[in-house]
Amino acid sequence: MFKYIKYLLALAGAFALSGCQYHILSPQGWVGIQERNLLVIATLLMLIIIIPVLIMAVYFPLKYRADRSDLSDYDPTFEHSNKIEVAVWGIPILITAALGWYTYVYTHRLDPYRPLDHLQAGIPIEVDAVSLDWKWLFIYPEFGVASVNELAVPVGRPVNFRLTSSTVMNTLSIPALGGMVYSMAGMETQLHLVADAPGVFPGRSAHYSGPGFSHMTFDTLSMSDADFNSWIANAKSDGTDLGRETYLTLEKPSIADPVRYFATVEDGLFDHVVEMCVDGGTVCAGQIMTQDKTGGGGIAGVPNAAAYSYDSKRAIDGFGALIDLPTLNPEAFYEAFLNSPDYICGPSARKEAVSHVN
Amino acid sequence: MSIETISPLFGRLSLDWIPYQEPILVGTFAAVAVGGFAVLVLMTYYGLWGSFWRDWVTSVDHKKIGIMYMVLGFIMMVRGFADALMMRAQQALAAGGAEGYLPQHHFDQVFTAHGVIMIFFVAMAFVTGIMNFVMPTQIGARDVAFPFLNNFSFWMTVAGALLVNISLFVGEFARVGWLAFPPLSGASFSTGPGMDYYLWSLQIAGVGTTLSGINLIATIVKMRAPGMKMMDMPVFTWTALATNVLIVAAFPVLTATLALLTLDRYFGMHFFTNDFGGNPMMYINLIWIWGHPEVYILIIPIFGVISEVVATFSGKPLFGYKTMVWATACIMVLSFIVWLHHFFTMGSGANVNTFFGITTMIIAVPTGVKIFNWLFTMYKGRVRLELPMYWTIGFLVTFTIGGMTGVLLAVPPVDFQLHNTLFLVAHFHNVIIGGVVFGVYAAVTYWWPKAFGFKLNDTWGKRSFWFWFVGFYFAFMPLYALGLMGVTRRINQYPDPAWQPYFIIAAFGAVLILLGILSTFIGFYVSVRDRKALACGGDPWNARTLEWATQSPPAPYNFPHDIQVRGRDEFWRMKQDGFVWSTAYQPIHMPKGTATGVYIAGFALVFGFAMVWYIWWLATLSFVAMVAIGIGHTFNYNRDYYIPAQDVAATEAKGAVT
Amino acid sequence: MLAKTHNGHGAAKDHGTMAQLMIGFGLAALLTIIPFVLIIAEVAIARTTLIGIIMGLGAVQIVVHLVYFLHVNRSTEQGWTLFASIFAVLILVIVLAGSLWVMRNMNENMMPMHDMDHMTSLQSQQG
Amino acid sequence: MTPLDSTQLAPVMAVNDHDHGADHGSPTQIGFWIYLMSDCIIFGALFATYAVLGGRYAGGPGPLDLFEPEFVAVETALLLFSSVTFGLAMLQAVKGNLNRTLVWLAVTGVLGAGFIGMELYEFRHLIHIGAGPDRSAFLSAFFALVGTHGLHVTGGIIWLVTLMVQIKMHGLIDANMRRLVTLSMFWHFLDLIWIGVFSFVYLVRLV
Repeated sequence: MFKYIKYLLALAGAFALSGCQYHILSPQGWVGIQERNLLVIATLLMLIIIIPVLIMAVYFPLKYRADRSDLSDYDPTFEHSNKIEVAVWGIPILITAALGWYTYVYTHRLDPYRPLDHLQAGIPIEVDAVSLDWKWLFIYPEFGVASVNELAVPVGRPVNFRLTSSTVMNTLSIPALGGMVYSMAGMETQLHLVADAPGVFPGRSAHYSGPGFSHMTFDTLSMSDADFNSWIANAKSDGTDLGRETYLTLEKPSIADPVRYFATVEDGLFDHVVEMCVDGGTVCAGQIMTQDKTGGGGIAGVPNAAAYSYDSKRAIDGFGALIDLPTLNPEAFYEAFLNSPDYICGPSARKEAVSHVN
Repeated sequence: MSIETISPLFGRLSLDWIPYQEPILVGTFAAVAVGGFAVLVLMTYYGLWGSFWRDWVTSVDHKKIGIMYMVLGFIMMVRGFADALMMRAQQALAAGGAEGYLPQHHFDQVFTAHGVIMIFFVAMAFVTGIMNFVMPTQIGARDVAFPFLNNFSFWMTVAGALLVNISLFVGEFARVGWLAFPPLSGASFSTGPGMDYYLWSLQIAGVGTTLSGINLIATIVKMRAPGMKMMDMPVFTWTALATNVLIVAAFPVLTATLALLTLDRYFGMHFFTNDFGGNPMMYINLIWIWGHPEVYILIIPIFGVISEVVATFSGKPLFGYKTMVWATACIMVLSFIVWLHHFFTMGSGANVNTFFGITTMIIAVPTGVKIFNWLFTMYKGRVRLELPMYWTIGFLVTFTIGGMTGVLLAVPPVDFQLHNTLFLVAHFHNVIIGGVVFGVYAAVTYWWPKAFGFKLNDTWGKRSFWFWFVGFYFAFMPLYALGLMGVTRRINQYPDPAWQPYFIIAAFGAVLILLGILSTFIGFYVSVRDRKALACGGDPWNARTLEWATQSPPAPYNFPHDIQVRGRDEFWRMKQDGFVWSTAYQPIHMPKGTATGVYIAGFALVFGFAMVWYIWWLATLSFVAMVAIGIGHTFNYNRDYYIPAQDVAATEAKGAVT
Repeated sequence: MLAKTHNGHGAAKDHGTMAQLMIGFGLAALLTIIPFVLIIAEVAIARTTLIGIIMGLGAVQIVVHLVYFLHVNRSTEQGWTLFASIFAVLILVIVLAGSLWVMRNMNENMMPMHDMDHMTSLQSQQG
Repeated sequence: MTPLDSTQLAPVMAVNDHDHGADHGSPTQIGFWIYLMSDCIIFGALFATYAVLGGRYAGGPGPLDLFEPEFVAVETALLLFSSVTFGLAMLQAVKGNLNRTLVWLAVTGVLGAGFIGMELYEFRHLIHIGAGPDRSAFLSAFFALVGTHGLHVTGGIIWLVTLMVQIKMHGLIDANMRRLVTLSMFWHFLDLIWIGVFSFVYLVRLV
């Protein structure tokens, strides 16, 4: 008997040790706390109905067993009751309405795109995060430094994240601080978090992204302003330069990269990453959008395909190593175009109409 | 492996793709080969090939097809569960920097295969099988509306399942998660044949699923016994109708979406690529337009099963029949306007998120109403705690908890924290195991006597239940806890050793579930062995609906005569009126069996394999063969026959003995 | 014998009449010609109005086809055909409108920043 | 005699036909209609994709560079006429007029083939000038949507030819009439989808 208790105690100890790990239940930032509160509210609201259901689900079959001594309450005609109908529709509707109200309020309050200015917590700090294969790059545009697989934030100051990805989708997730948002190539998502206490909080990609996914973790160092400044200073003194060339090397797939720092970051690097045009050979997404609004590049743009290609240069095999895919052959397109001017559904005089459309 | 050369004869298939250097796979292959060979030998020894071909493979009898779907479901469940055990073992080992025993490359295939198999080839096979077996007999029909199509649908599902399993030994499976989000699943980031296995197996199986959905709707609409009005239909038939409407409305979206991804991969198109204006978010949007109704496709028929079981074993009509029907209809329509709750964290605005969050909560209302109706069916009843009721009560308890955690995830800010964590994994296993699997077990134990003429062994049945029930809580409650710590799904290894105890408990739960599955199979074996002692008549449970008016097992034509239906729970009324079948039999018009479905599905399998490996000549040939056999089939006008009256009389006389 | 078999065919009443076919053809032709003429002749109508007209005429023509060629009405197959069609339209509307709404919302949230001024100016035009 | 002996047992069938459902009719028509609705949703997904991606040219050509309304008008006319000729074939079939039925079906098939020919010409031309489906998301969506419709029409033509052979072999018997009705539903349905295509894919983009 005691033997088992010993094991139970050991087990309980293990759980108690990990008690501090329940980041979602004991978050360290305003956003996380709000989300936790909503989690608790929603759970309590639902328990109003869940608990009676669980009790009835066990109690009814036992109470109304066929072999009970007194069968006088058996009523085979009991198949409808307006009172019960009203209750079983009404109560869930009321609870849903209440939950819906909280959802509305909290979803707007905790919109990841919404800056945390209303907290008046301090001057926000900007962080541009890029999910690379398979590591995180954090750029601090105000300080001109960057880090890989380590995020430092000053306690009490809101952090305005801009997120993007170099190839596949990932999610920036720091459970101790609050919710997550996807990072996607060619797109810029945003996330606003704040840390209320110093500490080291685990962060990771929460969206499966390929061979190196399990190692896409990083430490979030929440520290005082002074410590933060010295972290920045350390990055400045310790790090190398992050230009476009360095970025393109860094971007290449690698797994379980160590923490490293960059003392300088080329201006506009993050924007070029978002627009998928860090290597000068491709057209930036913003330009493509403008071009799309004016009706595209026309037939004359056909041969420029290579300048719009992005994914195929980053093709990987099943283990995460870069491989070559057959490249586009724009010259062939071009020749075909030159050799067949006699098309009937090709460009007409209507091309001029583009200008009056816009 | 680098990009391979493509030979005209074998495409990109080469010996490098046979994983003979991986001991786990070689062992599995050996086991499958030995087992398969043993089956072949035994079947030859007992001379079963002829009757196997005639009575099962080429049969268009909805009952046999239903049973074959169940067999497929159980076999694939073993495969999918093996994947689950491997994952649980890996995660229990790989803590604090330890690597575990499964390399990432293999682990990623395992979790993808687990999800794909469990949803498409286990859960779908189970619910389709139950609907196939039960629904036509519940409405007093002799078969489904299009019996040949039914056989064809089944074999297409089998072809899809086989293609997934071939990937185990020839090449690899996808490493993308069960919904294969691009760009990861696109041409650049999923090179190799794995992703193509995924696409073609789901497309092939999807054809079967869609056709089966059309077939069963037409059956309900056109084949009901004379006099059976819509509001006289048993609730299971109603849920089957709702399910198949969902299948027919949702699966086309999956077909289109996967086809577009296929075009991306095979023709270099740009629907879901990062470059050339493609938009991966559109894939996620489209796949969840299918994906959310899909989970209701799985659970709605189970609602019907539970309704039948609760009513029968409580000795009462179902409480609130009309409410039940309307709640089902509400769920059916609502399930189409909630899909965005699967990607709240993709960055939609607050208004969009709120809208989809609230619509999701609204679905909980009719679902809750259903649960109350089952509870009030038991209220003032005479509840017999037979095996199906065990599973039903297990369902009520577990599914309710799963529903609660589901509503939590429907609240966008909460989802921001819990999305893609193990909390999510625990939630959907909570509703799929607690809902679908327990419901399927309730259905199997309930209708087994109808299908085979004898009850299932009670002892092993209860062992199976308790192992599953307890095992489930051991396996998934730790995952909820881990989710609340923010642990992400699909990780192969993790740095924090504090998580390990939870993973070990979860692995222990998986072992308990393994014992539950073993008990199930032992139970099947013991029951078949003792079938004489367990034999029962046509109506062992004192049930209420028409399927129990036939013999057990039902004759090929189901009912010797048409039944004039006068209202709900017709069989209950017939019993009270002292109904006996007239012996003035007439010839019965029945469809003939055909091998066309098997042939087409066989070539579909070859076609899928050839496409996966870029063996263009074989793909062309097999595609032409499929079309040619299909057209050839339309030249056969001789598709039905009559069972002579004396044969009907003989069958009925024999059935009356048991 | 032939006459017998097809007279016995239950659905014969649904195959329509010459009059129906010709009315359907006339309407469909008209509804097709108008939008094509509008485009080919480059009629000077505001862009959004023109789009509205084309889509509207297309929708009307779909109804014409359903009624005159496909004979969908409340009596065919006891209204099941009509019910199935309405349900399909409902799903189509959900899929199309929902996808456009969702995708538009995300695109607006995520397109590269320095184009936002362009996007907002577009929005203000619509709003 | 043809292998259709079962039809001679019609009196027995009336009592004990396996189609003894709620209204004693064949389920083929409603079943096929349900199939068409599901097909419609496939097109719905493709239309949605075109709506979302149709404006992304990736520096390549757009609708104004590629689409000719006159060309589409001819395609549309072919398909609309084929719908009418199928209607005429149906009317002849109901009258029991086998040869005229076959003639109208043949005309329908030729019109349909003409449509497919034009579409293939357009596709070939587009690919030839480099505006193939791999050039931009817009072109991918265009090719997928219009191509799917074209594949359906091709399937319809194959079915049409098959059915003509079967009508020739067995006459306008019940089974063939059922097939004719379903094929006519399919054919009209494809015309209906084309309305969406020419309005939404071509004309609106040329505004």
